[in-house]
Order: sequence, then C-alpha cells, then structure tokens
Amino acid sequence: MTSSSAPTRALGAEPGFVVQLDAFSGPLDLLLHLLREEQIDIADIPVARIADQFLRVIHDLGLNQAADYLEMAGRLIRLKAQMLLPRREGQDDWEDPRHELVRRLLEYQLIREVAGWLERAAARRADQLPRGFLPPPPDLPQVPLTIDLLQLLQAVEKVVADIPTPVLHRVVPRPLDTEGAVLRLEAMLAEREEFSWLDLLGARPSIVDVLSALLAVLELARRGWLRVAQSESFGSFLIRRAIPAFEMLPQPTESEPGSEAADAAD
Amino acid sequence: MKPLTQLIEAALFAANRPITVEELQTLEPESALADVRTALEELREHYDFDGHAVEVAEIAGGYQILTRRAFAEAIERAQFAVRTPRLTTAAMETLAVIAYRQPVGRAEIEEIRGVSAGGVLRSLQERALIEVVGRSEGMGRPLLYGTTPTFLELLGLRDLAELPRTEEFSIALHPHKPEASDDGQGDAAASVVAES
Amino acid sequence: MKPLTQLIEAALFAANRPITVEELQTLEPESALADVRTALEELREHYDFDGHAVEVAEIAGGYQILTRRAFAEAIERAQFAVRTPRLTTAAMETLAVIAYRQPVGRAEIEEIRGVSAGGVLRSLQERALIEVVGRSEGMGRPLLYGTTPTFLELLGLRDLAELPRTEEFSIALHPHKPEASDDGQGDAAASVVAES
Repeated sequence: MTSSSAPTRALGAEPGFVVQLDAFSGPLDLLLHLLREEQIDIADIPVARIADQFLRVIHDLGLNQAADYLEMAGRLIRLKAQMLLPRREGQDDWEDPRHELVRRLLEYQLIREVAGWLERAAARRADQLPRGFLPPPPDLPQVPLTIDLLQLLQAVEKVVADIPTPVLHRVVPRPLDTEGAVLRLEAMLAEREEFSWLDLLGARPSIVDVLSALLAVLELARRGWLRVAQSESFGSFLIRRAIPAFEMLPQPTESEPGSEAADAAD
Repeated sequence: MKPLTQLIEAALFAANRPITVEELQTLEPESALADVRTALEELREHYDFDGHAVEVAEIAGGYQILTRRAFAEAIERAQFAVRTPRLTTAAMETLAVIAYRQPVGRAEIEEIRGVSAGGVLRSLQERALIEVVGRSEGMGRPLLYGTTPTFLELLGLRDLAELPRTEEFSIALHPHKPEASDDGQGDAAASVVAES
Repeated sequence: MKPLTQLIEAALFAANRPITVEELQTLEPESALADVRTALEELREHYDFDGHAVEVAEIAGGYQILTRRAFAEAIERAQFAVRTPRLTTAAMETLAVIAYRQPVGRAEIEEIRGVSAGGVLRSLQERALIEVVGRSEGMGRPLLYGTTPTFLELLGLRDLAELPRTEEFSIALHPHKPEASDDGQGDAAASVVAES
C-alpha cells in the first residue's frame, strides 16, 4: 500500500510506549488502515477480527486515553455482539448492523481523497513564491472610517438575535452522553482488569464528561460487570472488572504484542 | 507598455495578495474595467513572451504576480525565501469537510472525521482559512463555518467552483448495498479500498 | 532571457531584502561572479527597454527589484484603496457590545458573541475606537474596555448619553439581573433604528 497516507512509525518496539497520538488522524483513519492492510472489502467487514485488531493497535499505540478511539472501540464491540445474534434463514428484512459503519467509512474515505486533492493544490501553489519585500506602508492619513449609528444599531440587533434566548439560567446545550461513556467504559474493561476513575475520565474532562462517566460506572456496576473501591475518603476510586473478560469479548489471542500491526506499519 | 499597464504592474508589485480588477480600476478612475483587463492581458503577455521568471496568476478572484514554479527550489536552497509550510493532515481533512459542506457546524465535522475538532477549528480560524458564517437554527444555535478567500489563496484557486466535484473522486459515496452475506467474510475483493 | 537571468529575477523578486552578487552566485554554483553581473545587467536592461514599472536597484551593497519612483504615488493610492475603510461584521458587533456594556472585559464580550475576541479587540484598539479604561476586580484582574472620543466623533455624538437606548439590548445583555426598565424609552430606540 504505497499510496496509503498512513504515517510511518515505529510500532511495537516497546509495548505500551506512547508513539504519536497523531500517527493517525482519527479512529476512522486507523480503521481504514487496518482494512487496507488486510485487503478487506469495505462492504463486508469481518467485524470480530477488525474489532480485536483495533483494540490491540490502540493498546500498542498507547491510545487508551484518547476518548475518540475508545468510543470507536466501544462501537466495534457492540457491533461484534450484534453480528453474533442469530438470524433466521431467508430473512429478507435483516438490516446489516454494519451499514452505518460502512457509510461513515466511505464518507470519511471521500474526505481523505478531497483532503489529498487540497494538499496537492496547496503544494502546487506553494511552488510559486510571492514578492518577498513589502514596501513600508505609505505615511498616509488613516483611512476615514465610515460607520454610523444605523450600522451600530444593526450590529446591536444582530448581537441580540444571536444570543441564545435570554433566560435567567443558562441551559447546557449538550445532553449527557451516557451511551458513549458506557461504550468507552466497556472498551476499557475489556482491556484491563483494573484502572482508576481518573483513567476513565481522561485528560481535561468537561463537567458533562464527568457526569456521563459517573452514570456509566453506575450502570455497569448495576449490571454487575464491575466493582468500585475507594481506598481513602475523597480519594480517586478504582474500577475493577467483576466478570471474566471473555463474557464481554474474547481476549485477543496471545501473540507477540503488536506483531500484526507492526507488520502492517512497514 | 501602456501607462495603465505600468500602473497595474507597480500596484501588483506593491501588494502581496491578489488584487481584484475593481481595486485596480481605482488606480485610474477614468479607466473602464475592460481597460484594466486589457492591460492585465498585456502585462501577462510581456512576462510570457520575454521569458520572465514571474507570471500574472489569477487567484481568489484577483490577480497576483508570482514566480514561476521552476524556481522555488533553487530560491529555497539559497535561503532567500521559504515556501509556505504544509498544513497537518487533521487541518486538511477539516478544511475538506468545510469546503464541501459549508456552511457546516462543528458537530457535523466531528461526526465525519470521528474526532473532536475544537483545536483544529481554532487554528484554522487564526490562520483566517475559515470563518464563522452564521449560526444554525438547531439546539444551542451552534456556529457555522465556511472557507475564506485566504483558503483560495492557499490553494491557488480562482474560486470555489474550481474544486473538483465529489463524483470525480475514485470513491463513490454509495457502496454496493451490504447484503446479508452468509459469513464468507474476509476474502471478498478489496476493490473499493484498494483503488485509492 | 538567459536561464541564470531568470533565476536571478525570481530570487530578487521573492527575497525580502537586497541580495549581494556573492549570495546570488549560490543559486547556480557553476556560475562565475562575472556571469551573475552580466545577468543582472541583462535584467536591468529588460526592465528599462520594455518600460516596466520596476527596476533593479542597488541598495546596501546588494540588489533588489523595486517599483520606480514615478509610481510611488500610484502605489500609495493602491494601498489606500486596498485597506478596508469599513469595519468587519465581527468588529462592528464587538464594538456594539462595548458601546453598550462599557466598561466591559474580554471574557464577557466573548460570552455574549460566542467567539473569541482577541484579534478584533486589537484592531479596534489600533483604529482608536476603543481603549483600556481599567481593570476588573475579578480573578486575574482582566482589562476592561470602553469606547474612545474618536468613536463618538465618528458617530457624530457629543457623549455616550446620546447613544440611542435599546431596551431590548440591555435586557438581553443582563441575563443575570433583569431589572424592570425604569423609564418608557423602549420604543424610542426602535424608532431611531427605523429612521436613520
């Protein structure tokens, strides 16, 4: 895949060594990369295999903390479960659960192509240099500004119109994303026995993130998937897996860490 | 060269951005837009026929004098000037989404790219490649972004119509409908993926 | 033009300072200093005989392409025309917020307009429409902005009290303490908008 724009990187040299967060431009990029390496038809993705590989790569790349990747991992795990559901023979109205993922991948791939075109155009333009020397600005009187009251008042109107409804309290526009947080938490549980609440939150969480994550922890605790322990009062607490990981997803088969992905990267 | 052509050459030399025909007309208020165009044509021909190293380029709705492609490398090697550095992949992808979907909100950009976009949007705004063009009517009235003339300058395009249409890319947006395959997964042709 | 002459033209055009003969020689290491001088002479003659608006000038021991003196005035006029005599929408809206909320800090302006205000504040300050009028008592003691006498002059107002009241605006901008308006000037504002 020489035409692939997947970045060159040293992968798996040291397991767990954080390479570069920007080695991939996002989870969709990583997913496309895996599909390309395996020469898989995008319309018929072997979800189970790809999900395992995806988890392994984000583990090896040290991307565990990146919420965007974890969210995708959660989606893949869920998709994998959906694919395992039995379906009746000759059932016509079966809707492929992979459909949405395929749509997103194709759309993203198109954007990649467009971005490539833009990049080539920019490179061509950069090959033409503008004049380097700029004469100092002439010592002219400042251009007389033309503003008048009408303009000012029109601007006032526009500002007022753009202020979200003037209410006494501000409504938080973003609803809690409990579902996303559950997916992320599931993905982390699948990977690790035990981790801290702070690991789950990641870097610089917003209040909404914290609340969503808390609800997700409570939800999975209710299902009996995890236990929570706090060693000191007001300290961070530990989240521990309470059911065997294979009940959530099969462990990636034991192999040299990252070997497949390392080949892929070459 | 005619006096108007000289004036225009002087003005284009003095500015380091594309100048529109209307702006050039203010140099000689007596002149018509057609005169300005004729003079620009004369200047262009001068540069071409005499084998000058610079040319009159049509960019972002205006005209700018730029060096011809062949010389950039030698000039950069001699350290007299540097080419504009490349944007990151994330920035280019975000620009691609905005260029084709404008006006477009942050949520849609993030959905398409699968990553959060705050930092990239801010830096594209700081470089004046994108701007806020309005607010959506939806919840929270999110800001909508569009590309700027600086974006066209970066790519050396006359206008947005010069962007290729998405159908021209090798990836079609409509895949063969994913059918209920009975698990012959994995060995299918890599047609769509491979051809990029 | 000979290849070396072209290369030199491109280099002098793209460089932001005068370049010496020795430096120009590094463009084409095979060439002798004499070759560079001959090429410079060829370029100079080209510009002179064809009546270009630019010339090869010798400055501080180096060479630079400059517009001829005769066109200085035209260039000034061009730059005059190029500079935008109007405020951008963003600047105008920021100015509106400051006019009606002064003294006001950057954070509050940004909250009201939903976008970052750094660049706009700077350009309004450069245009002497706003100035720093103090510091808030709050965290970090942020700067507070207010309008200048120039602002009043441009609007033809004697003092700020002459700014038309817009009841709507002051209510919308005081989301935390909506006071019952103390006088019935609400529709005065509307009429001002309509009549000017």
